[in-house]
Amino acid sequence: MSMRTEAGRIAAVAWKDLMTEWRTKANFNAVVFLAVLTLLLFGFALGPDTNALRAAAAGVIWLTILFSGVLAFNRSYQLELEHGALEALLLYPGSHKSLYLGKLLANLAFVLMVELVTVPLAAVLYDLPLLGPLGGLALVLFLGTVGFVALGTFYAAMASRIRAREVLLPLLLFPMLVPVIVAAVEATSALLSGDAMGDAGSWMRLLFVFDVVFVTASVLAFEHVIGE
Amino acid sequence: MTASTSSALSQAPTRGGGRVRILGWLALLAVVGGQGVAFLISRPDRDMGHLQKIMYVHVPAAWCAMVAFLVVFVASVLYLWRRDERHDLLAAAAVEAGVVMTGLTLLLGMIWAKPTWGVWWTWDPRLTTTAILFVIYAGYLALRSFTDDAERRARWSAAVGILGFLNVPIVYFSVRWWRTIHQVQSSPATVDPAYVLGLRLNAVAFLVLFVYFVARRYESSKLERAAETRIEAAALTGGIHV
Amino acid sequence: MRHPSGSHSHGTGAAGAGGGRDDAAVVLDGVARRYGRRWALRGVSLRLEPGEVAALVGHNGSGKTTLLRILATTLRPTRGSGSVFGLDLVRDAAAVRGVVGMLGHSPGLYGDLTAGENLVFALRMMGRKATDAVVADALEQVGLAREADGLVRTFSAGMQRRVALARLLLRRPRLALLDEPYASFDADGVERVNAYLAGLKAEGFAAVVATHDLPKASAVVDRVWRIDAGVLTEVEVGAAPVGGGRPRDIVAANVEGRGSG
Amino acid sequence: MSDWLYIGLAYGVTLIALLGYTLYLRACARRAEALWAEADRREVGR
Repeated sequence: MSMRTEAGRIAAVAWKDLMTEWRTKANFNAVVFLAVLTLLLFGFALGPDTNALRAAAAGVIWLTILFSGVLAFNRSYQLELEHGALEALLLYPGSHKSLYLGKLLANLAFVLMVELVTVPLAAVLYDLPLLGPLGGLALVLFLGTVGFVALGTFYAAMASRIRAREVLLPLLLFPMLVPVIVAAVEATSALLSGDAMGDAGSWMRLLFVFDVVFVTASVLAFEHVIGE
Repeated sequence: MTASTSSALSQAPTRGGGRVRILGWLALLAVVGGQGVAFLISRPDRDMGHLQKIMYVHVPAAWCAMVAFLVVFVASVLYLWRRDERHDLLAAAAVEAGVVMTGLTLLLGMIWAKPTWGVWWTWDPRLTTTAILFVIYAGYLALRSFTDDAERRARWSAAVGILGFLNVPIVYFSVRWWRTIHQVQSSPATVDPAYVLGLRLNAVAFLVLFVYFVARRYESSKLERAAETRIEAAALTGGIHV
Repeated sequence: MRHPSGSHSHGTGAAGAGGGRDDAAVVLDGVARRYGRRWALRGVSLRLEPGEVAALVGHNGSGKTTLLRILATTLRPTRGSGSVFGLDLVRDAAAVRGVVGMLGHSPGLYGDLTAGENLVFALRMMGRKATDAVVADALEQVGLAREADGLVRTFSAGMQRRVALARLLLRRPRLALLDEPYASFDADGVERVNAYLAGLKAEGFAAVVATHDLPKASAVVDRVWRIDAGVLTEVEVGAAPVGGGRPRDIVAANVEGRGSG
Repeated sequence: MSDWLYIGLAYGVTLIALLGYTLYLRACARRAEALWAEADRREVGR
């Protein structure tokens, strides 16, 4: 199969997942609602003191992304399992890598859309100076989300097909995400407080390394995980 | 009388019981001896006092865990490459031993931290990395327990074993950088020759113990799989073949 | 050796399909498959020539679908080996996928896409250009020309299977695997399935049809494999008489050693 | 003085962990042996 057909197959999978998501919308709305709720609950838990809230904001934002985003991954495979679609999907000629990359793109778009709602809302609730470091923040959000979604899409391919899927996915996924959480939270919080020390850059480099390592590893290992 | 089967496990496994048993006694001897010697030759440390003795278990266990996860990585790659079930069983045996060793490392770390710093837990990079590895590989074992089909279980756990190991350096460096920003205490380094000798001695002893753990687990799961394969063969019968 | 399988040594695994290294459409050699501790297939050996359609007959849970999935490479045999048009089911699985197509028991469609979109997706996954004309033509062939823009979720079971059949038509596999193709089809649907199978035979392709409903298939079937509790119990060869009778020329009806496990 | 308490605790934990895992290994070996014996029985029964 040529690179071009594979690119077409990747696009087809991503298009199919997003189209389904767009038609139903209910899932997206529920996930956004959960994210909003989480932001509010953290606000109550951390008290009304604006300074305390602002100090914790970076961590709260990323945990909110993690907790709401993780709901998208199993669902992405649920779609394939419902009407025996996975079987048809696995029967198409060509590499199974395209299935992973297509789902990765669709999940990435999904989680980024969720962030588009939650991050501005967090800025309002926690009084964050979002507009100043906007470019840097967008880059951190993107890099962190790529790593998160890459591993989420990979582990959900296994977790969605066994009995304890709701528990097992976070159990496998969250420990692996420690570097993403640490780096993304540190970079975000540095940017929000003006990045006087210039730390954000090195954290972004770490995120980048993480993304490269795990997108590559997942692509290579996916064939062994999705097939029978 | 059975039909020959495709699995390499179908032959009666060499009951490596004798050799493994010797290894077991050797491990016991090595660990007891190593601890005894280290206990006797160690002088109270300038910073740690007698608490330093905890290090003779804590540090070798941590090293062993690293060796264990390296073995898991290599065996997992070999499995996906060759699809030989024995590599999967080896990886699983090494994960179990590794989880025991990381668990032990964590407990001893806490027991050491309490009298030293007055808290059970500090975010020391090595200790924190150990904790994360403990959870990652506990997840590996959980995944195995939820998957019935032996072949699928082997493929899936190989993938998890490989990705988990790739994460070790990334986790370590991220926690270390994170820590330097937030100024957390770290374990003091000692270069007292007696202390170093004690550590080395016990590292070797724990390595023997680790090999014993893995060998014993590997032998029993190999026997178990071989028995399952025979029972499978007994269930396969009848019908016509054209 | 209890199996009359001649030169086929039982389960030599990597050695390939024993003596079946030829251009047979399907060769299975001692294929068995286990789910957890339950054996769905317990050692099946059989052979299908190009230009032939085989009916796979048996009760629910006898292993029909498992056998089809193994031929489709979506399941690996726990034991035994097999090949499709000379391609090994395990070693050449990717190549086998280029040769086989399946009409599954469930349609394998996406409910929130339209019939047309499902076919467009299928074409793009096959690496082919998805033009409106191609899609419209495929839907026309299964009698759904006017339903192209309907969401598959809103279709009846029979309509969904027609869309799946249209996808199979687009696929043009050398080995078609059909799981209960007559279920939820009306007389017109049955006719379309049989017309498709007759067309396959004319081209020298092959098909395996798992069905409860042998009379409906009898017009196109060349051999019947009867399967029970995961083993092959009866093989009937010969052109089926038109009109729903049983195929003539029963060459083997040797049932042995069942149910000792 | 309380240092020795913690050292004792540490050795106790070590003993329990290593001994516990060894016992678990023994249980695994027993289970495998039992399964092997069952395979023997089934083949004789055929």
